Amino acid sequence: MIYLVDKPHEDIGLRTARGDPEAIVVLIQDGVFLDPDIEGTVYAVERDTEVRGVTLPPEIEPITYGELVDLVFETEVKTFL
Amino acid sequence: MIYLVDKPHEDIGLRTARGDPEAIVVLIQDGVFLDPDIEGTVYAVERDTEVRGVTLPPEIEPITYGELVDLVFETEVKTFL
Amino acid sequence: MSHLGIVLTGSPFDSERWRTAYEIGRSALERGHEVSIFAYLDGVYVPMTDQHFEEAAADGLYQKMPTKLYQELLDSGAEMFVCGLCTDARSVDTESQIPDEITVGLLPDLADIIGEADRVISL
Amino acid sequence: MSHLGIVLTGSPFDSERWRTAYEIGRSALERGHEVSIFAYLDGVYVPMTDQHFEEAAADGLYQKMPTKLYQELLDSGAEMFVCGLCTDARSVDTESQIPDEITVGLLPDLADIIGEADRVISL
Amino acid sequence: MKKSVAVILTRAPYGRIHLSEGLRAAGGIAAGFDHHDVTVIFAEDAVYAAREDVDREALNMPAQITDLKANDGTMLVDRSAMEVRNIDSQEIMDDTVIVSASEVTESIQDAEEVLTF
Amino acid sequence: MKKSVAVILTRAPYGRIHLSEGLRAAGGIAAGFDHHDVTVIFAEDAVYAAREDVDREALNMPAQITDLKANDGTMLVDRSAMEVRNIDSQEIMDDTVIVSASEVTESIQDAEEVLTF
Repeated sequence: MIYLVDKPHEDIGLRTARGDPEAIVVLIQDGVFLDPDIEGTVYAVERDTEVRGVTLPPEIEPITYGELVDLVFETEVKTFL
Repeated sequence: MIYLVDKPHEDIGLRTARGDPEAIVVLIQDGVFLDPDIEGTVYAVERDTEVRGVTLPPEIEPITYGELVDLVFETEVKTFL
Repeated sequence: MSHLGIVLTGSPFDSERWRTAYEIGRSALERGHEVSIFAYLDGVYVPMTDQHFEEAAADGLYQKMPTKLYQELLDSGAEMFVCGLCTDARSVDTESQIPDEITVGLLPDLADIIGEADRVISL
Repeated sequence: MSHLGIVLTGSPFDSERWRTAYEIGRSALERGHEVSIFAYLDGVYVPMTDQHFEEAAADGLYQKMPTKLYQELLDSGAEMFVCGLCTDARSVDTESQIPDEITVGLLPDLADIIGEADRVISL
Repeated sequence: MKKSVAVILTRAPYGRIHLSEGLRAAGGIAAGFDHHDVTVIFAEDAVYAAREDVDREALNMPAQITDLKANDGTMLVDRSAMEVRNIDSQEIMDDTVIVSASEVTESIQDAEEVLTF
Repeated sequence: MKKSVAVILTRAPYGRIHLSEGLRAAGGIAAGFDHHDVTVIFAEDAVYAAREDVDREALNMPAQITDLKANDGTMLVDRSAMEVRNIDSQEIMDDTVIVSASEVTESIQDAEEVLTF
């Protein structure tokens, strides 16, 4: 399942993701400033990282809006914005 | 000096007030949920506490808008809303 | 008599700042003070005419809409400006949607309020 | 082809949600999906016609105003609703300030989008 | 298609329209053609609104809650958010159910769609 | 009357108008009839906007900063807010001055009026 996580809703967003062994966390908007301590895949929206001048740690992958849309239709999505 | 403090700006608001031996802190809006650890006088806007059903601790005094206006003209005011 | 300046930046439905500005402004006017309000950013949505929201009336926050409460302030003698760049950006029609008593102004008006008021509150 | 529902609640100048909704909506349309947007609360300010803000153009976020970007979505086939109670409360004139392609709707329309869309994103 | 929907309220109740309008949306979704299963979750600062001492009239809550209940909606309160804010179980209104952090997580996981206000 | 004014920027820079418009207000206040003394303080999440790696064009900052500087406005960055966010001094733009928490406090104390964006 995908968890779209923005600040300031990271607490409930990440807490929910942690309960899911197949969690895919997508950091979005100001959420790209986060570096969540979580098992599983973590993406950050590419445009949001670029405009903020954020350098992603190696374990976080950039993702385009188009890829995000594909992902959303492949599995379910929970939004925490 | 008066420090009008609301959430989420309590950090910078209270930090500034702590540097002032004559600080008067006025908690306003969601700021009335705060119970600041600070020397000096602390007020909370009466209407904001009432509508939120907040019971003030004994060291925090309720203040009406009218009293607040009087206070503001007696000394300077810094707003952190 | 003293002069209170208020800078208002929040929209009518997203924060309480519009209501606090009203309450403080009203109290200052009742005490015979002069009040000048500069609405900036989403604050320009606050005094718009013709806001209707029966569903939220109850005894609550919107029993009197911002339209009404700010008209009361104007009728009681408050001076008010809306930032013209902000209304343009938000497609607020200052002719038809902002009360006539309000001046469509710019930042020099804010600078003047800061210079002339005895105290300024920023909401 | 799948169907994406988007619930938009933020104003054009107070958060980035309007922009994210646009980008996700555009990408979904480009991929041939169906897109339905329900603007609720301050989200109804987003698609308003005639927003102008030359001062903020630069290369920035408002180089194309929400007016323009949402018109692009509509032109590309997005379905969009604004909550009529929300426009009334905000004094948004749906006749003159909301594009004709947008339906002035109510919560049953939101309930339908939730029922019909394959996925719903809340911004 | 009937779905299960979690409506998460996250903001402090007073001075903004989100709590009242979030509840109205929840009721409207439950009352719609599909009669979706709606669970409202009072989370983060919204737990303040689940307290008995809050003036519900002043928050325009009663009509919205009546509509929600009439359509079998339920209201959960996040105990972990209460704890952070020093809110005791006795302070919480009877028409809501206090649940643990993991029950909140579960009910969000189980919902097919999530809306956040 | 000429006054000293502190303009405190508190919000994360991108996606909302507050940073750009807060700076525009600061410049406008400095340029007004009284030529107020304006100090802009990048505090809380606004410290992100004082980083070199930020795309200032995309935030519509350059024109506002030019106006502010032309009217002798200064820009301070709150070191304590940087530390909380793991932002290093080297990352901060040259046209701002990094100051300690107590210097921030002092400059707010010294200002006759405070505006918060």
